[in-house]
Amino acid sequence: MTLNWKYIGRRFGQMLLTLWIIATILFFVFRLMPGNPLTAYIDPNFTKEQQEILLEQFGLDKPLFQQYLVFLLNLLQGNLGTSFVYRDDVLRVVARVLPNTLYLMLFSLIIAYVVGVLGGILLAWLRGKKGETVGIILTLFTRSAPQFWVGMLVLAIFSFRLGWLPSSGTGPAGVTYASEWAKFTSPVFWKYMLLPSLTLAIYLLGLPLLLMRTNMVETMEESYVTIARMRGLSERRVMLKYAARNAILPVVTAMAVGFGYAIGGNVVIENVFSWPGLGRLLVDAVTMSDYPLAQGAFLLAAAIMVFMNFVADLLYSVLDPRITVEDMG
Amino acid sequence: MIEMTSILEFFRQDKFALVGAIIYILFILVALFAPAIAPYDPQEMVRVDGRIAFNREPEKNFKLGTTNMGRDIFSQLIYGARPALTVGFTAALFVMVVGTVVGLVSGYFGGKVDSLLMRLTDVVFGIPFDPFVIVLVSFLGPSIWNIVLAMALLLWRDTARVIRSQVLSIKKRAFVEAARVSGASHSRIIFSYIMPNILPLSLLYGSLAIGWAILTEAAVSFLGFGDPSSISWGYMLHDAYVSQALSRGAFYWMLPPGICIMLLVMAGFYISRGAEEVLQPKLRSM
Amino acid sequence: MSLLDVRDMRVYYKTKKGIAQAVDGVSFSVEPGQSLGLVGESGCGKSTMVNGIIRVMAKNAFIPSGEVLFDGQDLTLLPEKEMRNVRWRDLSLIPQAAMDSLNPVYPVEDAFTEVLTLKGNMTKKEAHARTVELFTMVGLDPDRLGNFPHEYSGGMKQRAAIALALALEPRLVIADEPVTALDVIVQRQVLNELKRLRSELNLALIMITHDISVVAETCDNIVVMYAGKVVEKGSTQEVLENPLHPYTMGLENAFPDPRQQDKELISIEGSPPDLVNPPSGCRFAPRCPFAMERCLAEEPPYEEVDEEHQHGAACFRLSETLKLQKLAKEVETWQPA
Amino acid sequence: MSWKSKIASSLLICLLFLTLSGGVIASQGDRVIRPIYVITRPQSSAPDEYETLSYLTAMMTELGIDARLRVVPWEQQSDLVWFERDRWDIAGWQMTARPERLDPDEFIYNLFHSSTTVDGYNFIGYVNPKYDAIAEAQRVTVDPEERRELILKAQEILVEDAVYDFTVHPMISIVYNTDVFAEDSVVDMAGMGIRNFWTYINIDPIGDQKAIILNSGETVQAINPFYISGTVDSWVYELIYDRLMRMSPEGLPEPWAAESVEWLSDTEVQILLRDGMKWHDGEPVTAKDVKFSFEAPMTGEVPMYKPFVDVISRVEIVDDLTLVFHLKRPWAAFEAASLAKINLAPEHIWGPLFEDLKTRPENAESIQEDVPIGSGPFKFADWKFAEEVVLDAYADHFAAPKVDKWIVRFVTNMESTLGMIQNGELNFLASYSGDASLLENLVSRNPMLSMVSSVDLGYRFIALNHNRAPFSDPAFRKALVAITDQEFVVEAVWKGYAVPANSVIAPALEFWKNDELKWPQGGLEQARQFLKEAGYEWDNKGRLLYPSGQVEEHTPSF
Amino acid sequence: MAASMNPKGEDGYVVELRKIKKEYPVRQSLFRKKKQGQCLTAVNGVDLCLKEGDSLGIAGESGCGKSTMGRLLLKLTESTEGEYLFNGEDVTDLRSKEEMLKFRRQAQLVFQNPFEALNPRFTVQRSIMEPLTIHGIGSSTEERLGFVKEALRKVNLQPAESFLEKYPHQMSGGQLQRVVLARALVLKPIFLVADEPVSMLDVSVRAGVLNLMKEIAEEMRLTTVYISHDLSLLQYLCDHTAIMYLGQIVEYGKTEDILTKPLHPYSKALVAAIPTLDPSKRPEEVPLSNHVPSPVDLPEGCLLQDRCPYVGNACRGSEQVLTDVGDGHLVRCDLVCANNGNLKFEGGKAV
Repeated sequence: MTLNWKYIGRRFGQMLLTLWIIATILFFVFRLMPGNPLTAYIDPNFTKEQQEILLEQFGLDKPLFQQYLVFLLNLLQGNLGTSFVYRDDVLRVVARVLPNTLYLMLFSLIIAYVVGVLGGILLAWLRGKKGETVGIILTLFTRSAPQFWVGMLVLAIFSFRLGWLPSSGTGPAGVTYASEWAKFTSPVFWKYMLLPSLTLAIYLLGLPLLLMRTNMVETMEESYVTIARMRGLSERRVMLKYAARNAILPVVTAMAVGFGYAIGGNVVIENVFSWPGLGRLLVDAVTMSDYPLAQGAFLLAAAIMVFMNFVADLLYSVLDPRITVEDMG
Repeated sequence: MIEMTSILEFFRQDKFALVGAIIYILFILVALFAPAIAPYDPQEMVRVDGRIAFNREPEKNFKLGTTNMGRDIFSQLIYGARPALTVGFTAALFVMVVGTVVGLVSGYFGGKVDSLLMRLTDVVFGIPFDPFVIVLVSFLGPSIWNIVLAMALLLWRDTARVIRSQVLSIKKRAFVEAARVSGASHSRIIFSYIMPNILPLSLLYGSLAIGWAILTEAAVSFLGFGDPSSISWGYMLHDAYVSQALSRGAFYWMLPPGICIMLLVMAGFYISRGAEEVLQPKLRSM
Repeated sequence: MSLLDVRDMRVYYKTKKGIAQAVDGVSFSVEPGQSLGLVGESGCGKSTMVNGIIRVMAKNAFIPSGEVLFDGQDLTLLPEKEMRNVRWRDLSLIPQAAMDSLNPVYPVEDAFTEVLTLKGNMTKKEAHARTVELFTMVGLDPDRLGNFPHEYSGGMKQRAAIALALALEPRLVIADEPVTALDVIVQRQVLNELKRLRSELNLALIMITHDISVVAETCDNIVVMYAGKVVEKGSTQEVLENPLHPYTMGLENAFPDPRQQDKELISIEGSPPDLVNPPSGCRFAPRCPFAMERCLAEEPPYEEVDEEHQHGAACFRLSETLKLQKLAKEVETWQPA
Repeated sequence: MSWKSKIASSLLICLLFLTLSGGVIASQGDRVIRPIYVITRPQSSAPDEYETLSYLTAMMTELGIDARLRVVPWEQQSDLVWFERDRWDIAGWQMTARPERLDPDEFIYNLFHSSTTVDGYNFIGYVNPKYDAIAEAQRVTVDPEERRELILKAQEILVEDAVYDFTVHPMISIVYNTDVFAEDSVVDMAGMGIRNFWTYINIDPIGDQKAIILNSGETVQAINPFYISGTVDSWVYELIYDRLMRMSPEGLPEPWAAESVEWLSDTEVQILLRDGMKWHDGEPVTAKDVKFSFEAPMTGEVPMYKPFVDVISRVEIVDDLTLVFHLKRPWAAFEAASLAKINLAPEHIWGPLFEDLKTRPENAESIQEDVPIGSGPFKFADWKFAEEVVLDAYADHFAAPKVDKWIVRFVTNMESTLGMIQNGELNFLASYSGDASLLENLVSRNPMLSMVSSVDLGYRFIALNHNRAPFSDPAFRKALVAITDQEFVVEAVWKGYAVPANSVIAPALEFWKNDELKWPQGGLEQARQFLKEAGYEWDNKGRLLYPSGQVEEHTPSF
Repeated sequence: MAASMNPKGEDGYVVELRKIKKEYPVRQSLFRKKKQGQCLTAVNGVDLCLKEGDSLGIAGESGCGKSTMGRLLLKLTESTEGEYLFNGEDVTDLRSKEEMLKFRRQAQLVFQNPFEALNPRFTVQRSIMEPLTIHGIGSSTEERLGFVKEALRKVNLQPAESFLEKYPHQMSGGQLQRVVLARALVLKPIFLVADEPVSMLDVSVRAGVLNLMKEIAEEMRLTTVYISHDLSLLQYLCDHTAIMYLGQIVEYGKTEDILTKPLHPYSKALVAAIPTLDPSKRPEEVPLSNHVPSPVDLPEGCLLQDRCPYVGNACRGSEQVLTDVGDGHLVRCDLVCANNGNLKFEGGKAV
């Protein structure tokens, strides 16, 4: 048994192709946006020449196709262009907020998936009892409530009424973390992250929970589970090692894909909690017509999504020895 | 295609689905008869004794109070069912139709068509949804139709994948093979043999999409990209947020639209949950 | 004392339509070292009964009455915790779906290690040695211990299942359709293996199958079930050569035999009764060509006619056996009226 | 594979055209006035504008005009208004307060002089030679009293012509924590509220907390003395960088880094620098630095500041602390718009940077120092992207602040800010666009909070496009002004936290403000009167018609 | 030279396969075994000829390619190589819809699993009428209904009217299989393939279906192919039987001959393994080892070489050829041919 590099290679190639197509669509979508991209930045007092200098500076004076080629070439070199607003390299701007988004995502996903998987097992175990119905209703509540709405209520209660947790940002005013690592390991940072990530986790919780429950109910019907029981193994062992271990496979995939989803989907949470992350940056960039930045942030989110899809595929075949490549579509 | 009796049977058997259906029906009725139920025009700044009634708390004339611009919240809530249902149902329809067609064609014909469509699905899977909606809406202008469009362009992806794998398995089933042996044409096989069997599944995804659409509309509205010309619940929440209903303690403004969204989204989940049990007869026997 | 003595066992299911009497008053016993074939068509309740004996049942199944005496101890009364100790140590199972009986995400050895360490109190090292021994015993290559179940062929999985059933040297093994899903050549090999091991280890075996030829080749005794009831039992040879119950006769007629080329295949028309509302008399009566009015109204009791072979049946026309046997060979007899 | 993207993009283009062309129904060539599109930003970004214009739309409908409210994002709105000056009809707009706008020149000249109709601030296309003459005259009239007469006259003409449909001057309401700061240590600057430079250096911490923590809804984009970026950015660089003069709390330019500013003639100004000033890195501030700071924008590498130094012909260094500015022509607003506007930047840092820029396509705006060095009362400490900017007090400054730190936090959630000022996460609520009555309520509930409301220098108005009939007709414009019920807007939209506006000059600028303006009011009745007098009629369906002889020449546009 | 089953190149066959081969691409996996071919050979150069009224049984273990054979015969899957003549016409590559419809009308299938073979949403009437509608047989619904009832009567589902409105889930396995048969017969085909027609049915009802099929095939002079892993069933149904192993026919002859005196070592083992009610009559067992080669990695020479107790060096080198050992009995084993069909195994050694 060796790793099938040919397959991984092909899959990787597909990933790049997908990214390229997304980049292309993005490029044209942003170029076709109504409105002069420089409106917000060209002071009306500028002379025609000054405006032209600016256009030239951003490479907007060239024909569209040529711009596209330049864009692709730059992309290959990891150059996403210059932000109109920040007058800075897009990648650098994005890199400043990306860790925050990743922390938030990661933390809330972990909470959501740990609680979700355990909850799913519990509900499957309670199948047919009252507790199951109550559990499902509660879960569906968390999944149906608009995120920002929950966020606002959570803020109002925990931050402003009870004053337990801070309401915005990644740290108290004027406090600087010495390094990204220092930030990550600081309890203060975690205190700031708790509210937004819990809000996000509440929303994310539903999917793994319900998925896990359904899978559990299904795998509990599998003969190897019944037979494990016949072997006189304890109920806990049967539930965890047999039913849950198999039922968790699609949940793990869902998590990898969910991570990709969440990276783009956290715009709302980041805005409610004034969290300096990718989603907020993207919304700001769109509102301010900073299309190189919007494009860059979008592309990065897409790249993470595509990559996580790729990881999900690989992960699945690692976790489930039965799976073949064709099964993964 | 699906017998009326079996639908009734389905709702009779699954209490969740029944509750879901009742919620849907209630909201549809509310939407249809909104002008009859709502005491005021939702856009009207209501005057009391010649003065605009701002920020009224719930009282006899204003069952849920008024907004900071003196609009009747109850009336807005009633009218809000319209865009919510419109967005929900049209988006779900698109998601269902596009997803089902792509999945069906891809799974049934296989080969190059399949790989092409699946690559396309990969591409669509690579596009982050919320940002895409925001870009599209800021690009095409804030309108519920553009939100629907964004959903139609992206959200068929899950449906397509699931339908495809379902078609792949149905395609291999003996009765489809039997139809081929009988000489049935592709269209006959698709419409008489495969479609009826995947339709419940696409309906399931459709009902999930209703929830998605409503939540998306709300989120986009919240971020300020919403359609101000139609008073949806998402818009109401946004309005409440911008107008600081929370700081004002106006829970009568902040809560009802959120609860309505939750109920409607949940109704979709309820129905799909019921459908899930029906689609997996293995579970039903227990 | 019998090793296993099942007395008037009943297992019912709660269904939407009502209560299905899947196993309804079944009695039989197995002596140490003896092999018993439990024969019947799908839905006759044979698997349900096994599940009832080992007490791992579907959630909607229950045992309204009956005794399962294992070594004199009534398993139906045992608390779940003690029952868990009985499972596999004293009484193990070669499952019907051996193909799917192993956890797909763990290597095959894992199931052995688990059983041997948890139920057999062995160390990991001992467990491994024992597993290798078991593998060799059933004719599997110990090199493949680390493979995943899906990498095994059907025959290999079945052998592994047998090895696993024997791991703790139980006194009774229940084999539920152990060869049904296998190709004939492999089937033959597995049956031979089972036979050999049984005599080597002096195991008691209950073989559950719909295929009487499998029983004919492996079992000392046979129990024929129909619609949740025992219709006939006795030593295998006696039952096959001298069937007492019309159902047994019909079953033999329907079974093709390549060594009897001139034999005409005859089927039993009709289908088994609905177990929620079973017929009030003999459950086979609606399909039985020899049914009398009494058969439809009254339930025939089980009667032993040959004490030596413990051969008996539940039929009102036991006295006419010879006549019936003759008639049963005729195609016309089984034609629907 | 690129066909896919082609299809995707062409699909989007098609959709775009469908959307845009949706509402276009030609109605040219008859007397019925075309459907008028009223453009506003979304409620989320500008709730007041949205509400005001939706009100106006309703009133116009009453008047027999087919008015339609169109909500567009800010970029599209500004793009349309600025770059397609013959395509729109009515748009909501606003002018915001900036210290340099304390001098009337920018509003009087830039907004309405005919020379700025093409690509300047006069996007409404107002052309009136009589007005042009006055606007030009006030620029070169250095004598304040004389200039005042001109400004008053200019305001009168603007009212007569109903150039804008003014709505209100909003109130700036700012809350601060009196447990942290001494109550009388904030400075209410004319037209700017207490959120201003003077407050920051004067505010007196009396508790344990020595930092002023304020909020902003926007993030800081750049900290660069040669780049005018976002609003919050200007708060930051106003503090880091000194200027020769600053607008005083009363709204007049007064010497700041300059010890004295002396007009040698109408075109010569002599500056004497304060002695002993130091950059944040310890280097002394010299006349050379000042000369550099004013000459850099002339090079073209600093496009945004160029207009403010255009009038300077040369800067002459007399000695280390003395310079003379030679102007090309007299400019009444020179002190406010140039001396109080240009940031002083150290030549020893920026000189080499500018040398470097000569060889690169970028300009000075793209430079971001890791630690910006200025000479102002605060020095740069930290910038957490999209989260906060921290400045430390510069103790060596001649006007050293009383607080230790100045911290601006970027809080997107406005609702949150109210909670934050209560729970102490903020101690100075600098930026609040919501309902001011809530602030009042907040303050009344929290004894440690105090609120100061002041009338804004800036104003809100409804821009009417003079390039297109019927808005080219002053009578028509007056009718619109008449139906814009300012009291209603103040009450309903602003909840009382605004005052009606009738001029580009805010009431706060008592010296320049014309108090005797007769602003048309009177509602629908008066509006109909105006229209009838000008020859407009109504058809039997109640639709407004142009005066006879005039037909619709424009297509509805958006 | 490979023995063809139509050595004289005669005409007049209903079905004629020439060197039919079917390969499937190999599924890829993230982890792969070191040695692996690119494709799986399911059917490996099969020749087959059937005249009107012929009935052939194809037997073999699972994975031997017998089901693929059935699918190839019905053109449910396309062959990779080889030719297929149906009624003298080349149907290897049917392009036009009309030709395909014509073929479909004449070649029909009885499925393994009757519970699956009927559309669960169709009534019996609709299921059987469907082929008539597709082929435009009968001018009116009444006329078609007549055909449907006729077909039901033919498969002994009587009274036909009582079954018309039933759904599959309301019927028993035996009844369903009859409906499936009726559906196949309603088109009056000339060629019928039955893939494990009774394996899903209860033993007690199998005989009925088998007898019915046999009767009908004789009555309608159908050319039939029965596919089964159970040789004992084939003896009731087929004149001739072909034993398949790893995609090849290893032995072909009269069913009786094959059951009583199988020649090929594999056939011997297969026949010997058939369970019987009377174990004392069991023939001598042939101990095949378990080393079944992977169909993606077939050995050169005889495909049974790794399992066969008689294997010699010659078997490993050269490809075995299907050879007539007299009386139309074909065997693919050089050893058997060389020893005139006498191969014996005693005490662990081939004699």
